Amino acid sequence: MLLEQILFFVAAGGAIAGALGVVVLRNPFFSVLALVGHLLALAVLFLLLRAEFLAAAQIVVYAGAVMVLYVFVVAYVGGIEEPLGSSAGPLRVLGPVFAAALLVEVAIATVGSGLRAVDSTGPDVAAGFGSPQAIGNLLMLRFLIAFEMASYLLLVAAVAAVVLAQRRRGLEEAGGERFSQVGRRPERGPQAEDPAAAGTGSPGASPVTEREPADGTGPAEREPATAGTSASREG
Amino acid sequence: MPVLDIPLPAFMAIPFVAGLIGLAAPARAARWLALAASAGAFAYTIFMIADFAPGGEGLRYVTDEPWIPELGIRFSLGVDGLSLFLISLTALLWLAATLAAAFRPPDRLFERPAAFFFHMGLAETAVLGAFLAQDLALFVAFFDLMLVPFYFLIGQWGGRERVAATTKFVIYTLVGSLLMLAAAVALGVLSTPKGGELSFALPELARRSLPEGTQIPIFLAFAAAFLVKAPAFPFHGWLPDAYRATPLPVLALLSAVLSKVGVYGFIRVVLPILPDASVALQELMLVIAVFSILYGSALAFSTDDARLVVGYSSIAQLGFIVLGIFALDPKGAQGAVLQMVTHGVVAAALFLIIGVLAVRAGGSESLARMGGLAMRAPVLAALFLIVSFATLAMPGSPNFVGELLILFGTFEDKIVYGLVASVGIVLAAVYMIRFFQAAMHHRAGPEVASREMGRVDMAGIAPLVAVVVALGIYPQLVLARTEGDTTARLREARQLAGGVPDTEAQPARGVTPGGATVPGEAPIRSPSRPGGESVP
Amino acid sequence: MTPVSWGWVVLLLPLAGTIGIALGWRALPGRSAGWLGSVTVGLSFLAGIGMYLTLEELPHEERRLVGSAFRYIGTDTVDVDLAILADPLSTFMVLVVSGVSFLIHVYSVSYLGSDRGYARFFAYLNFFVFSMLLLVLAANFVLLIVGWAFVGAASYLLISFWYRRDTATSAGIKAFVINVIGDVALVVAAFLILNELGTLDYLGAFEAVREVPHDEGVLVATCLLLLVGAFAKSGQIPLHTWLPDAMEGPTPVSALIHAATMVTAGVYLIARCHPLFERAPTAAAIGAVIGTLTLVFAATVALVATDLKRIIAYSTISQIGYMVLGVTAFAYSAGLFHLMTHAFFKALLFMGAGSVVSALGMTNESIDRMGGFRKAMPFTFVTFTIGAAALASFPLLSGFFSKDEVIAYALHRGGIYSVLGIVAYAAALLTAFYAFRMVFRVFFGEPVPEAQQLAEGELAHVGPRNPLTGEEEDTDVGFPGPEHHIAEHSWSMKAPMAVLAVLAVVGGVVAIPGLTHGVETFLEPTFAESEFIADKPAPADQLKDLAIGGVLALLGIAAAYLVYIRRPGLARSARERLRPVHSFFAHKWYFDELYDRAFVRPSRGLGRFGRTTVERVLVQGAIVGGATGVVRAGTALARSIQTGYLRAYALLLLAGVCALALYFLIASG
Amino acid sequence: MGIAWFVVLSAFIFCIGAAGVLTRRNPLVILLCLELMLNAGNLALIAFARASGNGDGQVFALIVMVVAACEVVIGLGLIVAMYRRKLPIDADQMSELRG
Repeated sequence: MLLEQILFFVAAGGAIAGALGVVVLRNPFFSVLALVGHLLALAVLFLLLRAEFLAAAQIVVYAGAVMVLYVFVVAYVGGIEEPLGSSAGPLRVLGPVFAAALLVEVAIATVGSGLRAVDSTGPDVAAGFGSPQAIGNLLMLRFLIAFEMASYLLLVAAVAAVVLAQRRRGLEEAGGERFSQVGRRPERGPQAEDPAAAGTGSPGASPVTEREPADGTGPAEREPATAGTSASREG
Repeated sequence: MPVLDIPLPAFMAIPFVAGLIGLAAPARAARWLALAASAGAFAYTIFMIADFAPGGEGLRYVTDEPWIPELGIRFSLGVDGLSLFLISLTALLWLAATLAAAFRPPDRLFERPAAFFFHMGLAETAVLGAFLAQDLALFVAFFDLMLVPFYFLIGQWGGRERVAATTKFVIYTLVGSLLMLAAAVALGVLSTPKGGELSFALPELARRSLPEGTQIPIFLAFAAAFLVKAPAFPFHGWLPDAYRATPLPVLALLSAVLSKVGVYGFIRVVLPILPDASVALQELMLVIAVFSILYGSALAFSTDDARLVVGYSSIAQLGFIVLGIFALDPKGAQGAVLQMVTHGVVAAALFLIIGVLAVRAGGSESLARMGGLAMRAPVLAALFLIVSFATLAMPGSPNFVGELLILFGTFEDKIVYGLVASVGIVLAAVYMIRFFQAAMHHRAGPEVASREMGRVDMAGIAPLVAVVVALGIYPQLVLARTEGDTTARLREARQLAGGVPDTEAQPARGVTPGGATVPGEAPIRSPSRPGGESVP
Repeated sequence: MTPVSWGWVVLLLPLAGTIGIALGWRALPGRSAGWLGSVTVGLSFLAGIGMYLTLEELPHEERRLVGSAFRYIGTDTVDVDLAILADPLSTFMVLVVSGVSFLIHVYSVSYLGSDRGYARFFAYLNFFVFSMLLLVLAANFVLLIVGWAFVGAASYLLISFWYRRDTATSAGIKAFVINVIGDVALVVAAFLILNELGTLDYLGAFEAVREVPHDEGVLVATCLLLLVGAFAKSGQIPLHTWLPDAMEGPTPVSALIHAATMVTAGVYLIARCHPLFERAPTAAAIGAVIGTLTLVFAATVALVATDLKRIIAYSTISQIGYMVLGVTAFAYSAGLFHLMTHAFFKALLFMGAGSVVSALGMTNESIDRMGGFRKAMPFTFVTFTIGAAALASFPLLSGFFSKDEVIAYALHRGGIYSVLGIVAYAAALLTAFYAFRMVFRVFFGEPVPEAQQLAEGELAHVGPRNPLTGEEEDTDVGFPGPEHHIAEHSWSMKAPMAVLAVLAVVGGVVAIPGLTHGVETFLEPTFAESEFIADKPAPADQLKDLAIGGVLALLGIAAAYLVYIRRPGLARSARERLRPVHSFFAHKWYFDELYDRAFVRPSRGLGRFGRTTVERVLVQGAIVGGATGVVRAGTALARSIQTGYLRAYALLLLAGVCALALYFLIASG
Repeated sequence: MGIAWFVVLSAFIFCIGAAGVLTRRNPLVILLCLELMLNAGNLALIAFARASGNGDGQVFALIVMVVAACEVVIGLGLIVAMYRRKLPIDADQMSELRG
């Protein structure tokens, strides 16, 4: 009993520490590492809740595969140092405030008020509770549809990832085509910025958006650079 | 029945369907499809006119299906003498405008021809629907549907500052339309008798009676929508910007046809359904009309932009039409209907001609930069001259017959308004001749290159001029067919307007005085004298 | 063939000519366009003769035939056919109009021989003849108004024929607008007639008007409106200002439209509507007074004007004043007789003037730069002098009989008319004076250089200049023909002038008081119901009046001879002495200035005010601003939320969650 | 060990994650914070599963993991694509949707 409590507080502390680390650390790389720690702590908590399989999955899938993916991306993109002082000032204050408010509310809800079920330790459960076998049964029998759907979702996500990460497809083509439009009728550029276009309300908006790709700010103008770099990358 | 008998919904849908197909078809095919569709629609209207026996009353080719039965809204279309020529006007002008648009040199106006012609077709369908609708809800629906394609036509293919212009145009007309929508609903609900079921059918609405107190706000809402669409002073605020921004072929339609839908609504909807209010607010409408005439004319001869000369002049012309309608006199209404048709033709012709002029004046549409164009373009000069004379209602032109009848109708009871309005004829002479001279006469402008019209311009303009001349020689073609239904719409309001003067009492030739046969003309609210049969 | 069918032929021939020239102008080589125009008009003159003969065959009371083609306007109470009326009056007008038009066509064939707008000119000219014939043949008021406006349009087109001249175009627009004012007046009058008499057909209305009591208010108003229309067309005070400016047009146009035919339409209208005017004597008297006023006014201006064509224009105004006096004094045959003779000699005068102006190289029309053309242009001299003599009502010439018959009738009517008659006599003296002022100053005295060159045989060629402003003409199109022509050199100009000269001399024989009554008897059926048909001055009185008139004419001519030949200095000294009077006349009694201040500038200002102030403040500001402002505000609010910052959206989401949770807490607890 | 503790803990983590999403600008870190929130959710689910004594909650958590994985894949793919196009890796500069 005592051991259980000690474990809980240690794991909880670890989880919170990891979470805070994720949020406050400057370097994304360290944030990722903090998250890994957090996940491990959570796994311990899962075990305390008699969810062995999930704990294992948490460690293997999350702390393993997913986090590795993160690490790769961070390595590829490069850890971008970022001042916490964000451009949108109010967010900096309001974000934590609302978060805290939510916490307070949920805490009151849990401890102070109604939810009677949660202040017990829960019923005694059979030995096999949360074992891979039990979960497997549930998945294959009761939640088969959800299981299938999840697998499809994964498949789609995989395909999407491939498409997004591809080199000479995706946005680039559209951009290139837009770029040629810009070349064809340059006279549209200034019109897009004129106060009339900017100042008109929703009814007038369609022409604006319809012309928007050509205006100075869109990605179109960066096309030649991209094309050049991608070409060079091939060479 | 016409030689080939197409149900009206099919006829109405022709341009829209053609536009849809055009979207799918290659760009080159789109223009031909649009041409073929508008030509077909026009040909069918010709059959209708040929088939239409003069002098009768009542609807022809009626289609009447339940549409939204819960609300008692029916999909009911029909042609009568009132709408016949407006429909054929629509078809004719759309043909001319499509022609003018289809063969232009590929400039910015035709980046996406398929989309352009699709919107044109949609617009034609909407306008035809508005003219054909015999159910108030249907009318309102088409009336607002017209706005959508024009929003895109101006917003996408327009000239400079088109976005601002479109916004102003759409918002402004939408405000009017929403008022009308509210009014229509109120009308349908309030006019439903105890235990009776809701109905928006125009004849039914005309049969049901409303107390004058309720009629007046409803009337005002309708009037707002129609006057903004017309436009009439002081509701023409959207006109200058929209006219400057709209591509000319579209502008020809905007000014020639859309404006007519508004004033058409007065005769079709307001007069028969809200007779008490029409009588009560007659003076107000007459004042607005007279102001529009004088004010539009004054602006027209002080502006330098060719488009605006015609634009303001059409404010004045529509003032005449409103004057004729609210004179509440058969002559006046007849003149108004004729004027709708003829003004539509000449206004469209003028805008197409402005396009031709601008090409020769180095792309400028300012009068100051034109001049001396007549030198090597005698045909252009001749056509322009005829159209100008028709626009200023030179006797011998159909417009003159229209304005003559309008003035006669106004003199009948409201001679003061008539006299003030007839000043507008003189002003019209001033600004049209000024326009013609500034463009064709005087020394040649800075970069004027006078040359004859091309075959395409000719194909667009010459038929319109031919129509003007033909109607000038034989206006009776229109008058004889519109008379029955036009007077029928007026009857109730006129009886309310304090009895019918004896000189007008005897029914005109060829019209069966039995108003009861006409949908919506059963004289309920006429204690004094039954419709039409009063004796001299 | 009946007179009516002849009438249709008369009407349609010039129309055919117009269309033919307008469509075939490319195909027509050289001068054939002109000849085509002349031939059609000539044929329609012959058809007019056919009309005359067939009409003569009918018994008197049947000499009123209406031929209807189809219903033109038929709705409610308006019922108008496209119909023509063949009666002596219309036949008379048809003959005068088509006859004179034919001669002037022939004259123009070579006068404008080398103008760039040759075919255009004849298309317009034929269109004018068609319109004028439509005007005189119309059988109802609507068709009359149509013809009325058509001649106005034709006159506009021909005035601004040389459309590169700003003076020409502004003169054209002036003429057109004033004519439209007349049209509007006629429209209102037509409505009153319809309302009062129940129909717009001449005959029906004239039948119905008999039941109307004398000087009934509406009827007087109707007649006054008719007068406004007539005066606008006939250049009577106060609507005369366009006519002198109309001289901007080519000389044949001045001769045909602004002297012989169109401007006399007002006289025709009054004569045609005589049953109305006889029912409204007040209106007729007002018309007579204005006519007299006009004839005096125009005569005084003609005294001092220096532009040759404008002198003749003012004399036209003055002579039409005589005709108006005649017809409003119910002396219809006299007025129309003067209309006919005036057509002859005035057209002749203009042709001569055109020839002289050509001799000056088309660059100048001021009589100050003319003189001594007698030797150089004998033919022009002779014909012009005949015309002037007829205008001055030199004894036994046509004008002598016609003008003095008008005055005789006026004196005979008594009352106010006798006063007007005496005034008219005074004006006759002035007429004779200025008529020969022209002759003496143009053809006598020191020969100007052009005259000497011409005497030696070659025609002056000066660079094209606008005689009014002196500005260089735009030579590629629309300036008076590069090769100008004078009567002496081309038979097709001589022939018509000769014919007209003969007519101007002998034209009077058809109505010599006491001897012949050609006009009167021929027109009798039209005016049969007139109350005044029998009430005519005794031949003796007429002869007396004739004598007075002749003496006055001779006096005037003698005075002119004295001033301009014997004592040339006299004119200048007189001008010095009467400076204010002279300048008052020279400024045409300041009518133009008055109108400019009273109408033109205010309306321009109004337009400017409307375009600037009203548009900006009321329409755009209040109304549009109100409608769009609300919408704009709403959209602006919505847009301000759409910051585009992902995290801002997230914040809103979180706030929403908090609020929701709070709600549940409160709800549960 | 009361279930309530677990629930409160999960709420705490969830709020930390939310705060992170709101305050950080690096999309990568935002994704991490989303992971935090999801895991908090998982923790709560499992706790409830324990309280109710049957495995449904655990299955639910498993599905959530799957979804989270998908979200990660897509999110990272987007980040890589942005990087490819030399777009700034900054949530505040991707404000094309500004009205």
